Amino acid sequence: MKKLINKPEDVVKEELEGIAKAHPDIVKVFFNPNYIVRADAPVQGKVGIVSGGGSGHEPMHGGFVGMGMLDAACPGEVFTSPTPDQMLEATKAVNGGAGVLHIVKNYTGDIMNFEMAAEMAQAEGIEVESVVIDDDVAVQDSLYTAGRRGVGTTVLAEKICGAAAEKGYDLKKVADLCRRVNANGRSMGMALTSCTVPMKGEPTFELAEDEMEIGIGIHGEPGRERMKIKPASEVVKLLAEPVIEDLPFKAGDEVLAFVNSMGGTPLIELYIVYNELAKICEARGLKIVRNLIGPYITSLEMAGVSITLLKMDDEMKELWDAPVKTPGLRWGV
Amino acid sequence: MKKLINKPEDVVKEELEGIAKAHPDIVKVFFNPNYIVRADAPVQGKVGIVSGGGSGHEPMHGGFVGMGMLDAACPGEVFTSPTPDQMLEATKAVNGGAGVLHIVKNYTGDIMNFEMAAEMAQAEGIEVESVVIDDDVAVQDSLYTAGRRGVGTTVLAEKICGAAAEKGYDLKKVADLCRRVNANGRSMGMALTSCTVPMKGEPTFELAEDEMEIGIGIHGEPGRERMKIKPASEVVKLLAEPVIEDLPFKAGDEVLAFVNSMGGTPLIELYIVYNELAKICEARGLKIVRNLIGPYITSLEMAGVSITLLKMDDEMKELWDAPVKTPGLRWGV
Amino acid sequence: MISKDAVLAWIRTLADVYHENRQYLTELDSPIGDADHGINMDRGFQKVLEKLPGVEDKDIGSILKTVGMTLVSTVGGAGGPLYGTFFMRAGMAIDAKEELSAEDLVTMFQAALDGVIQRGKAELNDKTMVDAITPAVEALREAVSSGASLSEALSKAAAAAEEGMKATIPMLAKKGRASYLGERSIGHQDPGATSSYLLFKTAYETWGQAN
Amino acid sequence: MISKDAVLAWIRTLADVYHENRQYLTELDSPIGDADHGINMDRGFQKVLEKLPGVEDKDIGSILKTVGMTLVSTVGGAGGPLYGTFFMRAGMAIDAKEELSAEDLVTMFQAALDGVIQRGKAELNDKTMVDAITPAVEALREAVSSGASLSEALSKAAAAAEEGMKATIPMLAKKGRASYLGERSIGHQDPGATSSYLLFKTAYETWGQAN
Ligand SMILES: Nc1ncnc2c1ncn2[C@@H]1O[C@H](COP(=O)(O)OP(=O)(O)O)[C@@H](O)[C@H]1O
Ligand SMILES: Nc1ncnc2c1ncn2[C@@H]1O[C@H](COP(=O)(O)OP(=O)(O)O)[C@@H](O)[C@H]1O
Ligand SMILES: [Mg+2]
Ligand SMILES: [Mg+2]
Ligand SMILES: [Mg+2]
Ligand SMILES: [Mg+2]
Repeated sequence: MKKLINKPEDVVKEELEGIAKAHPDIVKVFFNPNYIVRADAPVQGKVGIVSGGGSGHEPMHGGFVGMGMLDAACPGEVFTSPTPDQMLEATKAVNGGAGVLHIVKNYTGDIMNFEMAAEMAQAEGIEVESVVIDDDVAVQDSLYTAGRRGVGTTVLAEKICGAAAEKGYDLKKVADLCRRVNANGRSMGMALTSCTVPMKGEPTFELAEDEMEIGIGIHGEPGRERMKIKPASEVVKLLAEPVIEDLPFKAGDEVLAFVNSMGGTPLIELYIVYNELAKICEARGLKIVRNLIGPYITSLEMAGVSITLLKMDDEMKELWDAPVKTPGLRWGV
Repeated sequence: MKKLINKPEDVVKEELEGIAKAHPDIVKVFFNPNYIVRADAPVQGKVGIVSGGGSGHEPMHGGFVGMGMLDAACPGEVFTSPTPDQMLEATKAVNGGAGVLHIVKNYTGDIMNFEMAAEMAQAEGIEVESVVIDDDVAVQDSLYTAGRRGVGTTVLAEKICGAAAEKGYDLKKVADLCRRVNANGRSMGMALTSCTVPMKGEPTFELAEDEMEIGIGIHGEPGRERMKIKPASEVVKLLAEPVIEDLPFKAGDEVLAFVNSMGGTPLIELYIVYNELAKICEARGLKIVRNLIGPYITSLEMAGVSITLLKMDDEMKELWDAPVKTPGLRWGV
Repeated sequence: MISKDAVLAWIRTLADVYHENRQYLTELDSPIGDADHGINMDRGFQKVLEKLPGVEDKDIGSILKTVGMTLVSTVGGAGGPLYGTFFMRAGMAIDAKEELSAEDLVTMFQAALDGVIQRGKAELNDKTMVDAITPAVEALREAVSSGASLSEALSKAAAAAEEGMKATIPMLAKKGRASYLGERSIGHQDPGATSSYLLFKTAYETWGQAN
Repeated sequence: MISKDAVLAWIRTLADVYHENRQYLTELDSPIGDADHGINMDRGFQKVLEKLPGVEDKDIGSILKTVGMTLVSTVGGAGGPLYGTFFMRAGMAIDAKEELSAEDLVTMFQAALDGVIQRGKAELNDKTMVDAITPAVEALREAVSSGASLSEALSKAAAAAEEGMKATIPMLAKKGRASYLGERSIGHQDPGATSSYLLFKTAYETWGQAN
């Protein structure tokens, strides 16, 4: 294992120390339990937005705390859902009296831990709404299973709902908007290499020099199918088509196109992927009206990409464009 | 070689197509010769700033074109300096009548190609100043050699000088400022893995599973020394101490600390590195007044980091904080 | 009867067992999960070891509830709420007791299982820890009600847990992270079912041998 | 005398030679450079091949200047300006000629070398292409002035270039990318000196054998 870390068991703690030192103007970091809140939390009268999940997906979620996006993030151990006590403390810290939205990615652990936290927060008199993001079309959806994973759409939901809360939307409106974003977003990812969980010290899976894995999750979960590597044009087709057909996205739709690095894939390749994605969207009559290109929801140092399309309406566009000031996403301010 | 590309020889062309499609609001991309200019170029009466270099360092330089930073960037083939015709066209395209600054990283190829371009531009009546960035302390400096490489300080110089030009500084003042930034910036990098040049198809060098290379360049150039991997705290010491001692940075100095990913190292590790760097700076009495953390001057998918410290004065701080709107760096607008 | 000391010994041994099996459980969690189950269980039980001295003189119910709460706040993932609930419900079920009869054990583990099912909503054959815990509790109840010795009853529970664990191999996962894999989850042993088997095995080894 | 066709043949063969040696030159550029010298030279000369038909009926000077300008605008890196200058100066030195004498060759290559030195400011023993070109031009001049046949003179130039190229192995680089390596540049053959050797070797093989 080759990583710029000290002891594997200290990775999350030291990362948080780094964040605390780097961005005191934007966030405050708390330890034991670990959570990150906006420097000016709680914002009185504003709906608070809390998200969280395992670490290893940076900048998500901690890097999205700040004006116009999240009020707090709860980082778990690497790839391990955080615990209810973190979420409870974060929820209390950002409650400005207008209630708190939990944005939860659809993983059994995240769901159960956030559920326990919401119960506890409600017991303390804080109004909590939870929205589950489940946008990964690589996974078969079904009532009888855990359903789809939450991936790229989470970032977009956090930005859009963060702007809505900043604008004064009430809890129910922010939660409904979040569900609408989730209902209109679809993602799929692939890996060229595995990631290595620091505490495990070895790659989660092995891919031969000429293999890739399609439909991968963001925790090194195996994907839909392993196959020989292909040119970017074909890889993008393998990702984009299931995404487009699932919603389905239709000619004339306005979309946000999000090309995400899994951590080890550099920007030069992301632009090549974006170029292919733009061609496919054009051929299908989808109009890309916004985009996001970079490493925003990563899987440690995994090489690979994910593609997310979000069908946008005017409200979402306006909220997407609204000012945001976080360590990981910033504009307009 | 595992990359999300189509044909190796099309990498730069398709990357540029992707950039053109992704950011039409910020940049215009020209082909044959290849260069990227601000969408609103030339800005009349403003000093134009042009940089360039081999591709494979994204977002540098193309990702730094836009309001408050570069007016144009000339991307060469991967790791290969661009050619004078690109630079000449870019220089003409951004000349708003106040002259053009060429920010050149100190590599023989870049120097010679920019020199030829400057001669040609001057022959066409455009006033051109050139500033060479040579901040890499891993390389022994000497009058009799090619001197030091230009690395991380380039990004900082582009931001600061871009803001100065935007504010109306004249050509000589922008160039002097650029020299001052270069004189006050020092960098050093390291690699955990090699990068693979697409056209070569194989890693430039081989590192064993337990080895790292200290003092690496941004083109896969071998470094100062190969050694066993060490904890982040020691690695950061190996980078930061030569950087600090070279200027030298002294107790009480205000610095910008820039922790850069070489492309394959994810943000979680960068924050651990930043945490260590902040400790060292604190122990030495250096005051980190600004920071930049992320993949800004990369070496394809190489895993590793570089550290840059820039001694800042009030003017630099103000210019650093000024609004910038580029695909790769954005705030205040 | 199982003394409070025996309960404490079980928990301490369990911490050792999860520590020893950290890598093994994590490996099981690699092909069909995210390679952390052993790490998570170990982190949680090491924290439990730290917390134990502070509650040793309380009753068994309080001790088990503390174990559960500690797991909830240190394990994370799916394992944290599930095993946390397991021990909290176990503790609530036997309340202020200072020693446990065989019947108490049945009540306790049944309550623990009910908690896991309520929290995780998994059914039998979903390829989860429920597939190991359910047969273990059933075997325990049957053995106890048919008058078997505690040792025999625990031995049967452990054996049933082991069988349940192995039975997860051919299953197609319906819950948890493995379910994302669909058909590709088949052929792998469920890590959570394995940690549950270890829990019953350790109970047998700690309580059964002595009784 | 060397006809214009022979000059064109030299350039075309050179394009083939650089294409064949693309990987080799790139490998040489890996330990002490950035692994692109062969790729760069090949890209440049393939473009030259495309451009040649348009200037074939011009004089030799114009043809060489076109080669130089094409290299400048397609090779990039250090190789582009250096080989670009090499060919532009070569073309300027012999101007509008339609064939070249042995003396013209000396003049031409000397001018090319001067251009390279002026552009790159390298001295002998800096471990660059100058270390191959300089002895080649000297050997050529000496052979020509001592009345050797063109074939013999070119053979000597190629041999001197080869020796100069090999002599770069133990050198410590002072210019170009290899200089960043300091002591670690020792023990590696310079890629630019190698491409320069190939240039003279190809001149001998194209012009020498026939004459
Ligand atoms: N809904 C559920 N009900 C019961 N057990 C579950 C459920 N989901 C997952 N599990 C169990 O949890 C185990 C995985 O635990 P762990 O690796 O700690 O959590 P995570 O999957 O969040 O990484 C699985 O092997 C399975 O036995
Ligand atoms: N200043 C210089 N003068 C003469 N030749 C040089 C100089 N700098 C570099 N070279 C030559 O250029 C070669 C490298 O060319 P190339 O790989 O194309 O460029 P780059 O180093 O920019 O990648 C070196 O092997 C060396 O022979
Ligand atoms: Mg997990
Ligand atoms: Mg080069
Ligand atoms: Mg797991
Ligand atoms: Mg080179």
